[in-house]
Parts: sequence; structure tokens; C-alpha cells
Amino acid sequence: MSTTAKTVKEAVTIKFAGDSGDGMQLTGTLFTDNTALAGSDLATFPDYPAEIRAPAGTLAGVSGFQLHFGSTKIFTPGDHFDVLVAMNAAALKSNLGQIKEGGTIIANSDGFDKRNLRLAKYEDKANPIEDGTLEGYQVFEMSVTKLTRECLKESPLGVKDRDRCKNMFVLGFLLWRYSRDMESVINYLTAKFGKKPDVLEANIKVLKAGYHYGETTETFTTTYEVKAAALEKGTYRSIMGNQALCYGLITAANKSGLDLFYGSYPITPASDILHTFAAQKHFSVKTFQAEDEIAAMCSTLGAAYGGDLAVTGTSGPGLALKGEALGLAMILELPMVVINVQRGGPSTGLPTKTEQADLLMAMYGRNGESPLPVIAPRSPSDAFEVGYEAARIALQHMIPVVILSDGYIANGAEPWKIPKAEDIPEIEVSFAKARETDDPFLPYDRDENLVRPWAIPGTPTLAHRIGGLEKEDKTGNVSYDPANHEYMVKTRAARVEKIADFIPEQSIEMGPESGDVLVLGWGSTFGVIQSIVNELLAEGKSVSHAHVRYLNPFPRNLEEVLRKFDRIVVPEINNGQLSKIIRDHFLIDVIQYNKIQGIPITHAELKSFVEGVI
Amino acid sequence: MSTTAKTVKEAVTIKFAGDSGDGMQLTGTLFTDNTALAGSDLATFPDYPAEIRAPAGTLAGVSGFQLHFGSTKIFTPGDHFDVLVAMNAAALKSNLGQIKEGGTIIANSDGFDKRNLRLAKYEDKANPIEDGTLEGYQVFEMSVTKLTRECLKESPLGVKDRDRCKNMFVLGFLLWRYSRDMESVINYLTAKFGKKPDVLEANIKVLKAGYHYGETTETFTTTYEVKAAALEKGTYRSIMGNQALCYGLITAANKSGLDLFYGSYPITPASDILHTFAAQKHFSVKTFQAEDEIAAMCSTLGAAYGGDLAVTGTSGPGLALKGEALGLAMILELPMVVINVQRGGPSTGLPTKTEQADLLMAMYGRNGESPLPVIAPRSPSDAFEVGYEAARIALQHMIPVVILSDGYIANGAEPWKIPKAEDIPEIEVSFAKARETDDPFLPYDRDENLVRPWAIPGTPTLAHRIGGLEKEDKTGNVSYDPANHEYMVKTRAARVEKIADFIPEQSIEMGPESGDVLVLGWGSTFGVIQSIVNELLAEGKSVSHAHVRYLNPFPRNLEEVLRKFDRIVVPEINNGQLSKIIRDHFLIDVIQYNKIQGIPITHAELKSFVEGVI
Amino acid sequence: MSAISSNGKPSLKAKDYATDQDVRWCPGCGDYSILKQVQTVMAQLGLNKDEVAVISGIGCSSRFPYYMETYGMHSIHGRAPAVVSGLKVANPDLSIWMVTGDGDGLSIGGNHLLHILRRNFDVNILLFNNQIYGLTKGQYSPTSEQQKRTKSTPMGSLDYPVNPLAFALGANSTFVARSMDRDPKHLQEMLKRSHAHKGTAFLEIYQNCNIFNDGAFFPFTDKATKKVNGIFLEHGQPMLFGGENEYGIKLDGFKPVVVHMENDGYSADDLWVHDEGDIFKAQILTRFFDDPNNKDGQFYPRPFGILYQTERPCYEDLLVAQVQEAKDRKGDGDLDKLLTGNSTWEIA
Amino acid sequence: MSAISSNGKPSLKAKDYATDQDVRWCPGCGDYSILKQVQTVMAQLGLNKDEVAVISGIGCSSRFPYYMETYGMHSIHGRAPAVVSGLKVANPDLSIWMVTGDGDGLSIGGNHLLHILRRNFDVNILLFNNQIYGLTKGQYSPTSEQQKRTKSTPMGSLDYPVNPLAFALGANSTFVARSMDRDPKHLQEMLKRSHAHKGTAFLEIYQNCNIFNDGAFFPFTDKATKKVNGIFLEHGQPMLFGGENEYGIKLDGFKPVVVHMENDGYSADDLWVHDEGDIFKAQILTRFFDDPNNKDGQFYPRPFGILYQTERPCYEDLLVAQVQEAKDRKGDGDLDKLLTGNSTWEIA
Ligand SMILES: Cc1ncc(C[n+]2csc(CCOP(=O)(O)OP(=O)(O)O)c2C)c(N)n1
Ligand SMILES: Cc1ncc(C[n+]2csc(CCOP(=O)(O)OP(=O)(O)O)c2C)c(N)n1
Ligand code: SF4
Ligand code: SF4
Ligand SMILES: [Mg+2]
Ligand SMILES: [Mg+2]
Repeated sequence: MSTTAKTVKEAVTIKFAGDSGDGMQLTGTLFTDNTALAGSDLATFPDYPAEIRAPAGTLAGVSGFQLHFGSTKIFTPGDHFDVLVAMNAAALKSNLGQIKEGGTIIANSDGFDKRNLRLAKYEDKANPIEDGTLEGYQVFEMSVTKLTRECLKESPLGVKDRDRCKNMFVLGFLLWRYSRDMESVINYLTAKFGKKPDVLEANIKVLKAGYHYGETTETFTTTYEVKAAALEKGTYRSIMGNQALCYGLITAANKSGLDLFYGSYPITPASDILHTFAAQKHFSVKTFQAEDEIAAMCSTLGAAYGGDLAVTGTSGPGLALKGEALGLAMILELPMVVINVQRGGPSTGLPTKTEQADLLMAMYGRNGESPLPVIAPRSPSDAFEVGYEAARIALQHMIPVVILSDGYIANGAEPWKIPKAEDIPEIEVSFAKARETDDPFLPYDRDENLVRPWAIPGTPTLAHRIGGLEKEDKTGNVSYDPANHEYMVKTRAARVEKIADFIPEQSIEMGPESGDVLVLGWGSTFGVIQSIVNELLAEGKSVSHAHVRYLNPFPRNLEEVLRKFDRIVVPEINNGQLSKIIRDHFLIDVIQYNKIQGIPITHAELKSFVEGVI
Repeated sequence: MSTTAKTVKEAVTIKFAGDSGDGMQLTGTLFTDNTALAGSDLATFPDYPAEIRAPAGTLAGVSGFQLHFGSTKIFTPGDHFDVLVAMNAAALKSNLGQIKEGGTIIANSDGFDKRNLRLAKYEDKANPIEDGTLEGYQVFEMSVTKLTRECLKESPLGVKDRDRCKNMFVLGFLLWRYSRDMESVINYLTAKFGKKPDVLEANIKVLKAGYHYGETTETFTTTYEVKAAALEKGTYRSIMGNQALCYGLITAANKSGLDLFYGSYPITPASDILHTFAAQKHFSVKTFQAEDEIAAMCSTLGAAYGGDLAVTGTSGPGLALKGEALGLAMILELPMVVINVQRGGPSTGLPTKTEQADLLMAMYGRNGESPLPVIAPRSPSDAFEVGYEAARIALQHMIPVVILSDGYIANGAEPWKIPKAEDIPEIEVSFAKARETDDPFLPYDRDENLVRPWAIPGTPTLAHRIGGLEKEDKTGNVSYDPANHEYMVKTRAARVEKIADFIPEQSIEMGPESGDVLVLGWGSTFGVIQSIVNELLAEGKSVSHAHVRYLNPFPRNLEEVLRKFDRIVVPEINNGQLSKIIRDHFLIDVIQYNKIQGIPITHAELKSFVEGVI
Repeated sequence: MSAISSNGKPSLKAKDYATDQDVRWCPGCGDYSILKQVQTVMAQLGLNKDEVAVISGIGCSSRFPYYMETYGMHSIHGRAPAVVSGLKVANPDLSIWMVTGDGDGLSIGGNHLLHILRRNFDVNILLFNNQIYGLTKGQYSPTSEQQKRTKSTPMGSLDYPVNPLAFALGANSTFVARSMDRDPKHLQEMLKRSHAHKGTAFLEIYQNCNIFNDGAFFPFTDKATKKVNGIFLEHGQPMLFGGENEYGIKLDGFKPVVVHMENDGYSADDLWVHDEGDIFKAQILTRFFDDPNNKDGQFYPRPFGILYQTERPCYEDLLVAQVQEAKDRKGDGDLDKLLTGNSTWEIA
Repeated sequence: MSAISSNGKPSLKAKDYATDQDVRWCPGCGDYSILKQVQTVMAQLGLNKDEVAVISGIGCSSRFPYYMETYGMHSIHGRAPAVVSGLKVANPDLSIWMVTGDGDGLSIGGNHLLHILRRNFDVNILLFNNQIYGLTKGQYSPTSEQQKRTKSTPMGSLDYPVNPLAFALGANSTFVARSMDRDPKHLQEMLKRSHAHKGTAFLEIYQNCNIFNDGAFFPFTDKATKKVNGIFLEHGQPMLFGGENEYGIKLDGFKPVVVHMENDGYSADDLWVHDEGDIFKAQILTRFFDDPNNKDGQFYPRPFGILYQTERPCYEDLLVAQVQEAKDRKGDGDLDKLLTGNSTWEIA
């Protein structure tokens, strides 16, 4: 039994940082699962290097995983770290700036040899651990590599495989430090390496070594505990944004009794959507890796014509390419879902970074009058509902729906209270039926919601032609008639407006219904806005938070909601795009807060900005 | 000598309408040239059938040419016709609606036989000339076909060729009716058919026959005269929009000492730009018919990198396809001109009709923050200046400039006072020069106007790399640095704003500097706005006209100009796109007048709308 | 495909496949004949109108679907192959006929054509080759001969042309054939063979654009000259041509040689016997008019018929099988299982 | 291209063509070797850095320009051929090297590749074929073998692969060759030949992606196996391969047959003699590993070297000539004449 004191903490942020090869993503994920089991609320954020495998030991090669967990509600992965795990010099250097004052640094001293220091560009190879650079921090040096090798000296594994275990040492140590047991990790390892007993044994051995290293080494005098958070009862899992989006869409397909077609061309950060769907073929999911984004879009509208729940996904440059074909999809009035996982732009931009700068393109990036519904998830788990919602709107209104996610949501993970399949409503879909009569079928004859029939090729008596030329009302025949054109343009706009009758009204997420300041957000800024508004309210400030999921059409009551506040702050990870749309729609001025750095808005910077506005 | 009385008229609108094969475009053009020589002001508008050669005699096959000329200033081709020339039943039927009350119809009775009546879908082949349909109009029947054959019965030509001359009969008749001489036409015919004496003779013979038919036939008691307009002194020619655009750009290339590269893929109504450039190779114009619009855009930015005045042109669907590559051009900061001749959308839409619905796509149709300058011509001849202006801005600011023309401007013609080459200013272009120093060349080191150097491959000591990834300030090296990204995004926006220092301030075209109503237009609505404001002012109303050529950035004083009026009316051939931008920029509400019928706004409808607003 | 039309009426006539829309091609356009042959063949095959989809891009040729009383889509320029791919995946039982032009299919659409050919979806592709851009009023196309003077090339075009059938072979097409608008019988035959082929059938159809490129194929359609300018390939038959088969083609190694049977004293046994299954000989056929080695401009007749055909699994069948295999392995997807995943925890 | 660099210094070394940017490929990536060979060859050819432009699309391979101390552009995915076309027209004297990948060049960029090949701009195209999408972390590519299991195809890919060299021949390429990252000498030789070729030189380079598709070309690079698995083509030489040229290839009509020289008792004279100018034999070479008729899975070695080469005028030269011709005919453009046109009138 250990003699160390135990301190209870409300919330902790840990950053695991090391070389791409050091397995920090896995370490972080396993610690996260364990944390979740312990009942904390949490949020995570991985940041991968831009290159596939940047040279080992270099700054470009640093891979990180950030975890923020606590006994209170956790909204973001956190601005600054209480603890930094630095497996080598580069990892330390590239994260030093974000450690809290007096924060803890756990450094693998074996990662600070001459070579590593040189690669990390430490001038004349001065070791920051020794030269006082880290003054003011609590630094724990551990010779992780040596210790790992030491405890595996009997292992039949080769050196390379042995060294691979070193992340388990760190993990074990942290589990001890935060008063956890090792069970969940051991289960994982057993499931993964069951067939490789040597590897399994080695990993567990090192894990335990790390754990006991904490217990036994006198240097470490305190351990910590973060109590369970008051989360809603239920069964939880951790889920990532791209994954949640796929599950939402598969659920929609299942609930509408349709096959799901996914036509896509790989692109960061959307590729995982293709990978996830490709693994779910037993849900009648058909994936098609097209030759480019234009083919992806066109195959998707082809599949929609054919009667599938058709989905395509891409990122900014890909959506730009899809513009023309998306215009065709729009005029054809076929149901489909178009996912755009936004990344840093313009052009190729910052492929591995996050941004919200494709909103205007999603709204206006097509020739002619070509409005489409646009909706955006606000967090990784929210993407599940948004995926389902997009499909529902597409199918019930015979219209392509654009989903605007982003890299931060796509790769972020958070706990998710798992819904029961039976609790999720069915989606009514009825294909047009064969007719008795001989008079011509009218593919553009609309119902009271301006929705045309979905007539699937192969259905008797419904043969009809559609295309990209302006079409006559009802018959869908090509028409150059001036009045008809205006009527159809207005009708296509009205179709989008009509959707507002079938979506929830805009709600205030937090704070009073009216007052001085409303912070109005969309997409992945949800977490940070929640956290600052939460604090400001606690400090007795008059501030509220509204978050727009339905960007087109807006909820009917949005204007009303906005007019109840004196000042409206719109934080965006772009140069002010929602702001433009709000001004245009309501002639209401807004106060923009724009950060365009490829990274999320931090709690601190947004809070001080909003404080300045109150 | 004729005994007929002569009436002087202020302005006349004539519509020449016939089968695609009847040569109405030529007839109209020749009469127009003759009219111009007579010193009238004028405006014309051709409307071709959507199909290449719709079946002869059908409504779809009707080809028309509209001419509005007068001794006062002429702003538009006119809403309604004083005279309709109808070569067959279909031509009559599809134009009847637009003839003024008591207007004149000159009908080729040979075009009203059973077959023609059936093709024109006249119920049970009732002849409108006989069944009273045309009551209230002054109808002149001439058996043009027979008369033509008659006067050519000695001609060695075959029947087909003889019949081809029948448009000359009509032309001759109209020349007589409007007190003209035949010289200009005879000159044209001589130049064209000099090598085919039989054809030449036949055409002249028929022309004169038509002329004398008027003189001698007792039925026609009056002729008309339209006196010369008070136009600015000088040498004039008639010019079409696409042609003027090309001439403006060739002039810019010539004045900047650069070769002109035009990379394009054919598309209606932009194809003639390619055709025009292709015929000017002796101006060092190099045309490249690319495999698609993406290749057109990329070859254009390649040529810009190589040091040419690089230009590409397309219409809506093509611009949608260029979006991604245009984003690259933007981040590369290379000079080029991108022409979009707008047509009816969305999707393939109405290819042969006009529209202004690509403004928002031009502004926002690219991924990421990707602002570009956008300018628009207001009339066919104005396209000359706009072409030159676009090139000037592109070259002086190292930036792609988007020109938004439309089908109405592209195919419309108007008199143009020919400028002297020597009076057109040079455009300063200086490529970066070879350096003595060995320190690295900085491709993104900007001058005080935020303009980077144009360093042409092949220049010693300037080797450098550019690309679509975010680049470091000055060096242009790939950079993932957050602060640098924000700096570069803001700088690219500032570059566009900076252009406002180098363009004229917004002027009021007509009417007081301040007052009740300002009619704010852009592009091809110029003529119709001028004409109604002109009339309203004459009627003592308080109304003014401002026309925005520079859509991005706006002239510095635009807001000031707008705020001087109580109400602002924005007429657009779209669903309200400039309106959106005005509201967003200035939080000034506007009164939209939107017509989305693929045809220009008429004088009458706009006037009554604006009257309603005053 | 049943021989009985959906509404229980007996088999259909050609005109039953026509819509009520006025056909908007120029009088005399070769497209009329192709339309007629397609309708005729569908009637002969007894195709069910409701189980046929005609998909096109943009161009005069691509107006085709509007005139077919079947399902159809007039999509966007060059993208029909991608639309077809998605439709076929969603709806594998459809008989899909794709119509494209030399610009639509080989200029803007070349990439999609390449990929549909290699994936081998079971569709029939009809490429109307008039060696010109018709709809945009007469610019040269990728199949136009070099030096062609058009609106966009007043001094003559510079691009070396695409050889559609050589391209198709290079793209691993499983069926490569050529026919023409002016030979209804042959065209019908080729349409039937295309339909019979399981996989992507690529049929180039010479089509006269009498407005912008009149007579481009005159030598092969004109009564007086066609017999000697064209050769009609038949599997297993010696390569004979000319009015009375007075000419033949034999192979000297890899070099095809045109001989006069009588004058040069040859018998059918001496000749090259056409083998639809031989991709290398097919390559030679595609270059009868485009052989870089034929420096001395040796004359060869233009081959019509099926140059090459082979069997290969179709993409949609492989996909269907994979979905089935997944279900066999994992059972039909269970939502709760999917949503729950492998690692969960309880908040009590 | 002078052998003296712009700033008057004597000829350059390979390293002089390297930039100051850290190379960001994975350790062990085949791209490193290719970069080195290109730099070495440029030094050997004495290319002037300022007269070289390296243009690429997007992909790991397309990072190439950042590492070359020449002019360069890292453009967008698949579009490099179009960028190159415009650049070459504006600047015909540049030595342009285009770098692309199997995804960049044959998936999204296939159409532009087709058209640059037929137009025959004078550029060198290096297609790094690693049979995978590297930059996007391991999806199958158009050149991946069927049934390949990747992130996007956990049950195996369904698409029948593109055969890059067969595609290039079908696209009327004037120079078609293959080499590999692991054979520096041969790669350098091929790079020189590409540079020497006047026209679009299409060089496929087998490149190992040791992260996502390691060992894809192992048989041709492994000491033990390469000799028997690859054959190095030389114009005018008999087709011999194997460590001591113990194997040869002869042609039975159109069928290539691998023989053991000694055991089967053959002499060099019995063998197929490689002819770079023969497009039909080149077709056979492109299908040594991809012959639909090779049902019985006959083994053939993989050909490396120049499969085919021919001469054809380059687009940019024809264009330059046309502009000159226009000037000769009409004289240098006179603005006033242009603006005035043929029919004017005076307002006095
Ligand atoms: C994106 C886009 N680019 C260009 C066009 C204009 N366009 C329509 S058809 C066509 C080419 C037609 O040629 P082809 O495919 O040979 O068909 P044809 O008219 O000759 O039958 C072009 C360039 C278009 N409609 N869309
Ligand atoms: C328009 C667009 N679509 C997709 C992508 C994502 N992407 C980048 S590289 C690439 C394919 C890379 O494969 P390859 O061309 O073989 O190059 P490699 O990385 O294997 O060298 C893809 C799909 C992109 N950058 N742009
Ligand atoms: S333009 Fe040519 S291809 Fe088009 S319809 Fe007319 S004749 Fe046929
Ligand atoms: S992913 Fe493959 S191709 Fe890309 S750098 Fe790494 S090893 Fe090379
Ligand atoms: Mg064509
Ligand atoms: Mg690759």
C-alpha cells in the first residue's frame, strides 16, 4: 500500500505528446476510455502531424492527444495542460507554450539525448530539462525507454517490439497517478493481442511496471482523484465526429428502409467517413470510391435517381468541384446528403487543420439561383443527430442537403449516451406507385409542401425524363417559357423556405431569453461558447448562448430570438461568414469574433473578448 | 419620283422575324448599319432559337432581330415594335404580343400557306391575316417569295439560291420606307459576293425590286424619316459585347507589352470570345481550346505564371467547375482575367437566355476565405473598357479579376465611338529582375500595395516554388503556423480592399446627388434604368440612377452615395443578389425588383414599378 | 427484360418508344437515324420501357433521352458515365443506355469514360462521333482531324486527334465496336450485340452533322465509295471488302497488307481471319487510319463491326456479392449493436 | 539549356538542385531515391536551374517541387498537365518536368493526361506509381490490383486496374517508358532519355510506399528475384533476361513465349528483337502482366525501359508557327485597325 497523499481535483487536462511512432494516440485513447469508465465527463482532441510520417524526432513529427476530464461538465479539450507527457525533446518544445503555470511535465529522459535535441532544434543541443528552461514547472524525469527494456529483458521479443511497449509504461504510471485500476486497459490488450501471447505479456508487464513505478518510487508524493461527474443516467460510449455522422446516416437508411449509397473520393479530413461506411456493408451500405469528386457527386445523384439513400462526402476543395453537379442535383429535386468536412483554406490550404470557411460556398457556390438546405453539427456526438436529420429532410423534401462539419468535430471524440434503436423514429418514404391511368405521368407535380414524387426507374407506367435544362411545371418537359422559368426559380426557393415548417424553432442553449449579449454560434464552436457563457453566468453577467444548427433555412423564430438582445457576438473560425448572412437576412449588426488559425477558439481568448463586449 | 407623303418620327422599333433560314439576322444587321450611317442613335437585340436549326416553319425555329433607333438618345432595343416583319406564320405568332397598338405588320404572304400555318400551330389552319386576328394593326401583305422568284426568273441561279435573296426584297422595301439610300448595302454585297457575280447581281436586283416596290405600289402612301441624333462628334462603329470585351483585352495586352493567352472551353454564350481571339493571332494572341473548364482555368494560371496576360472565359456552369482552380490562382497571387458571360440558370438552365444570377458564385464560390475583385460591363460597348480595366487591375495587383458579363450584353450591339489607340494609357508591368545578391528570393515579399513580385520562370536567380498550401509571409514556403495563416488570410482580403484606392469613386449617372429614390443597378440593366430615370426626371420626379461597375471591392464612397437617398431600388435579373451584398455591407435595406425570365427587364414594367415606389 | 410491356399490352413497336416531344435536331441530322434504329432494336428485343434508362451528358446527341419513352436523364456535360455508375449500383436490373458525343465523352468526359470502361458496369455506351461540337455551333472536337478549320481554329486545329477505339482498348474496355448512322442494318446489329454484351459495351457511331461538319464520313456512306473504303468485320471470317469482296487484307507479321484477290492471286485462306477475342490484332484495326508507322500513307479501309470483345466481371455484380458476403458473415446489420460498439460504460 | 548556371558559375552538382526545405517524406520512401536521381541527372545534363520548372499536382509524390531548387508549382489535384500546357505555351523554352502519382495522374487527372499526351507538349512526365493513395493514408488507387484490401476496401477492391502504359499508348503518347525507384542507374538513364525526347515523355516509375503498400514491387527490386522477374528493354537487342540472360522471349505470331536459351536450345537470333518504334509490339509489352488472353496465367517478366517512342510535332511549336504565320500574312497587329473594323460612320 502506498504512503502517498491523495488530492481531489475538479478537472484536469493532460496532453500526451511524442513522436508519431511513440503510440501517443493509443495511449491517450486508452486513458480516455478508463477515464470515462471512472464516470468523468470529458473531451478530447488529437493533433496529428501534417505529414504521413515526418522524420522521427523532428518537430514536424510530433503527434499529440489532448484530454480534458472532470467531475463537472466538460465543454472543450481545454486551452492549457495541467500535465504534459513529453516522450522526446520535440514533443516538449512544441507544447511548452501551452502548459499551465506550475504545471507538471512528465519527460522521458531517453528522448532528450543529443540526437533528439538536435532534431528538436534546441540550440547547441542544450537540454531544457537541465538548463533551467523548465523552471516553474514540476518536472518528473523518467528513463522510460531504459526502464521498459529493463523489465522486458527476459522477453522473447526483439528490441524494436520491446521498445514499442514504452507507451504502456507511461500509461500505467498515469493510471496510478489518477487512482485508477488497470482493468480496462488489460481487457483491451487481451482482446487485441490474444493471439500474440508474447506481445500481450510484454505490454501488460510494462503497464504494471509503470503503475508500480509510481507506487514505489519515493519521488512521487501525491496522487490525484477526479470524482465522477453528474452525467445523465445511461450507457455511454466514446464517439468521434466522422463516425457519428456515418452512424446517423446508417440509422436513417435503416429507419427509411433504404439501401445507403456512399460515393466519395478520399480527402482529408473526410476520408474516414468512407472507411467507416466501407466496413458496414452488412447494413446494405454500398460504397463507391469514385475517380474524383465530380464523379462522386454524379454517382450520388444517379443512385438517388435509382432509389437509394444517396450520400457523398468531401472537404472544401472537393465541394468546390462538386458545385456544377450539385446544381444539377438541385434542379432534379432528388434526395441526397452532401457532407463537407471543412478544413483550412483557401485552395489546398491547411488540410489537417480545422476551419469554418466554407459556409458561403455551401450557400452560394453554384451557378444560377440554386438554394439548398444547410445544417451543421456542433460536436462529435451531435453529428449523429445531424446525419439522421439531414437524411430526414432530404427524403421528406426531395432535396439535396448539405452538412457542414469540420476537422475539429471529425477527429474529436466525446462521451455519447447511446440511444436505443427502437426509440429513433421511422422516416416515411414512399416511392411513386404504378398507375392504372394512361395519361402522362407528371414528375414535377408537387404536393402541398412543394415536394415532387420520387419515381424510381423500373416502376411500371412512370417512365419519365429529367435533366438540367429549365423544366416546365408539372410535366418536367424542357421549357424556355419566361414566366415558367421565374415560377420555377421562385418555387425552388420556396421549397427550401418550406423546410422551416419542419424543423425545431431556435432555442437559447444557456442564459436568459433576453438581455445584453447573445453569443451566436454554429458548428464546432459550441463547446467553447458553452464553457465561457457558463462561467460568465456564474459570475453574474448577462449573457446567453444560441447555436444555429439549421443555417438554411433559418428557424422561423431566429430573428425574434436575436432582437431580444442588445448586442450579438458571432464567434467564427473564418473571416465572418455567418455574420454576413445574419446582416443580410435581418439587417441586424453583429460583433464578429474571428479566429483564422486552423485551430479551435480557446476558452481564455473568447471569454476575455466577450467580457469586453458586456 | 414617288408621290407619297413623308412623316418624321423621333424613334422607331422594328422587329425582323422569320425562319432561321430566312436570313433575318443579316437583314437586321444591314439595316442597322444603314441606320447608323444615317446618324441615328440605336440599340439592337438578336434572339436566336435555342436549337441549332429547329425544323423550318416551327415556332421553335423563329429567329429574330430587334432594332430601336431614333433622333434622341436610345437606351434599349425597345419593349414593343412599331413594325414587325414576319416572314412566316410562326414569326407572326411568336411576336404578335409585342407589337404596339396600331403598329405595322409587314407579312410575307407566301409564308402563310397551309403548311406554315400548321407548323405555327394555328388551329385548323386559320390564316391570321384573313381571320381578323390582326384587326387594329396596319397590315401590309407582300408575296415576297413569289416577287423574288419573279424578278430572278432570268437568273442563272438555282431555285434554292434565288429564294435565299428574298430577305433583300424586304430590306430594300424598308430602306425605301425610311427614306434611305441603298449604297451601304450594295457596298456590303459587292465586298461579300464580288467573286460570285451571279449571286451579287441577283441580290442587288432583288434589293432594288423591294425598294421600287415601295416607290411604285400605290398601296404605300407614306414614308418615314428619322433624323440624325445629337451624338458626340467622331467616328463610330457598331460593336457587340463579346467582341468589345476581346478588343479591350487585346488593347490591354498591347498596352502592357504582353502576349495574350486565352484558354477556354466552348460554352454558350461565351464561345464567340474564343472565336474572336482565335482570329487575332497576329496580335500575339494565343488561343488554347482546352478539354474542359478546369483545364482552361489551370492552363490560364500556368500561362500567368509564365508571364502572359492570361485570360479565360466561360458561362455559369463553367465558372462552377473553375471554382477550385480559381482558388489556387487566388492564393498564388498571379494576374489573370476570368470572364463569366452569365446565362439562365441553375444547372444547364436556359443556355441561350440572359440572367445575372452568378454574382454570389463569383463572390463566394470557392472553398475557404477566397475573395476576388469582380467587375461588370453595363452595355456592349462598355465591355471594351471593362476588359481593359480588368486586365489593368489584374496586372497591377497580381490578382485574378472576375468579369461578369451576360448573354444580353454578349450578343447585343450598339454604336461605339472608336477610341484612338494612342489615347489609351499604357499599363506598367515590370517582371522581377535578376539579382546580384545570393540571399534567397522572396516571392511573397509585398510592396506598399501588398503586391508581390511577378517572377517569370527563366529569369536568372529568381527560382522559387509556389503552390496551394498556406504559405509563409515573404518566403512563400509551406507554413502551418497558426498566426501566419491568419495573417495571410487577412492580407489576401486586404489586397482586394486595397484595389479601391485605384478605381474611380461611384458616380450618379443621372438625376440629383440626393433625393427620394435611387435606382441602383449593375451590368446589363443599365440601358433600361437610364431610359426610365430619364423619363421620370422629365416628368419632374425625384429619382436618380447609380450603376455599380466595381462589385468587389465597392468604390470607397458607395455607402455615402446610398445614404443620400430615402429609398433604394435594386433591379436585377436574378432573385436579389446585389441586394444581399448591399444589405450585408451597409445594413441599408433596399427595395428589390427581380425579374427571372431569361429576358431583359422592359422599360414599361420597371417604370411602373419605380413610379410605385416614388 | 420481359417482352410484355408493363401495362400488360403485347410487345411494342418502334414508335412506342418515342415520346410526345418534338425532336429538335436539324433536319438531315444523323441523330434521327440513330434514334430510329435504337427504337427499332428495343422493340425487336422487346425491352420493357419501364426497365430501360437512357442517360446522357450535354450536346446535340445528348438530347437523346427526351425522345425515348423510357426513364432517362439529360445530365451535365461529360458526366453521364458517373451518373450511370451510381444508378446501376442502386438499380442493377435496369437496362442502361448511355448516349454521349465526341466532345461530351472524349473532351470533358474522357476521365469518366476511362473509369467506367475499366470498371465494366453492364451498360451500353453509344458515342455519336460527328468530329465536331454541334450544340455550341461548330468548334473542332477531340476527334477532328488535325488542321481542321472551325470557328475556334480559323487557321486550322493543332491537336493530334483522339482515336476513340484505341483509347477504349487502352482503357481495358471489354467491348469495342464501330458503326454509322447511314447503315441502319449494321447499326441495328451492333446495337443488339452491345445489348447482348455483359459489361460496358463501347460503340462508336459515325454521325453526320450536316450543319457544321457535313460529309465527314462521306467516303464510308456514299454509295459509290463506301464499299472500298469500309470493311465490315465478322468474327471468324477472312478480311474481305470491296463491292464483290475483290479486296482482302493479309498480315505480313504485324503489317496489314491490302491485296486484290484476283489480280494478286490470293484466296481467302491467305487472309487475316478476324478474331474478336484478339486484343493485339484489334489494336492494329484501330490504327488502320492512324498508324504512326504508316509513313508512306498506305491505304487501309475503315473497319466497322466489333473490333474486340472479352468477358470480365461487372462492377455492380461484384459489389452486390460483397454486400451479400458481408451479410452472410456478420448477419444483417443490427443497429443497436452498431451504436453500442465494443467499449461502453454505465452512468448510474 | 546552357551548362553554365545563370550566375556564371561552372556546372552544378546534384546537391545544387536541392532546396533548403526539409524533405517531408516518410523515412524509407521510394520518393527519396527518385529525387536524388532527378537532381543527379539534371547536374549531368547541366540544366540551368533558372530554365527548369517542376510542376506537380497533389500527393506525396507531388511534394517534389518543394525540394527542387528550380522554378516550380505544387498545383491542385490532377491538374498539373493543364498547368503545364499553359506554362509551356507562354514560355516554350522552359525545360518542364511534371511530377504526378497514380491517383493524381490516373484517377482525378486521367483526362488531362490523355489530352496532354495527344497534344504532345514537349515536357517530361514522371508518374510515381506506388499503387496506393499515400498522402491520404492508404486507400487503393486506379493501379492497385483487384481485391486489394485497404482502408476504403476492407473486403477487397472491385475495380479492374488501369494499365498506365497501355493507357498512354491508347492516348497516342509519343514516348512510353517504365523504370523504378530502386534502380538508380536505370532510372537515371530513363530520365535522360525522357529529357532527350522532343514531345511528351511519359515515364512510369515504380515507387515503394513503405508505409501503406510496402513491397508492392518487391519481385522487381529484390536482389534474389529481380533478375528473373524483370526484363530490361534495349532497342535493337534480342529480348534476353535472367541473371546470365539465360532466358529469352520469342514471338509465335502475336504470342510472346518465354524460353530457356540453353535447355530449349535457342540462340539470340531466334528471339524477339526489341524495336522502340513498333507500336503494336509495344502493346504486347504493356500487357505482359495484363493480357486478357493469357488465361492460363503464363508467366512473363515485367518490361522496364522504353517500350515505345515516335516523333510528332509539339503543340507549342505548331502554335508559335501559327502566330508567326498570322503576323507574316497580316503584319503585326495594328490596334487602330482592329478597333476601327470595316464599317464605320462619321458624326460631324
Ligand atoms: C460544363 C459545360 N461546359 C461547356 C458546355 C457547352 N457545351 C455543350 S455541348 C458541348 C460539346 C458538344 O459536342 P459533342 O459532345 O460532340 O456533342 P454534339 O453536339 O456534337 O452531338 C459543349 C462544349 C456545357 N453545356 N457545359
Ligand atoms: C480535389 C482534391 N481531392 C482530393 C484530395 C485528397 N488527395 C490528396 S493526394 C490524393 C491521392 C494521392 O495519391 P497519389 O496521386 O497516388 O499520390 P501519392 O500520395 O501516392 O504519392 C488525394 C485523394 C485533394 N487534395 N484534392
Ligand atoms: S448541329 Fe449538327 S449534330 Fe447538332 S443537330 Fe444539327 S446537324 Fe445534328
Ligand atoms: S506515405 Fe508512402 S508514399 Fe507517402 S511519403 Fe510515406 S512512404 Fe512515401
Ligand atoms: Mg460532336
Ligand atoms: Mg500513389
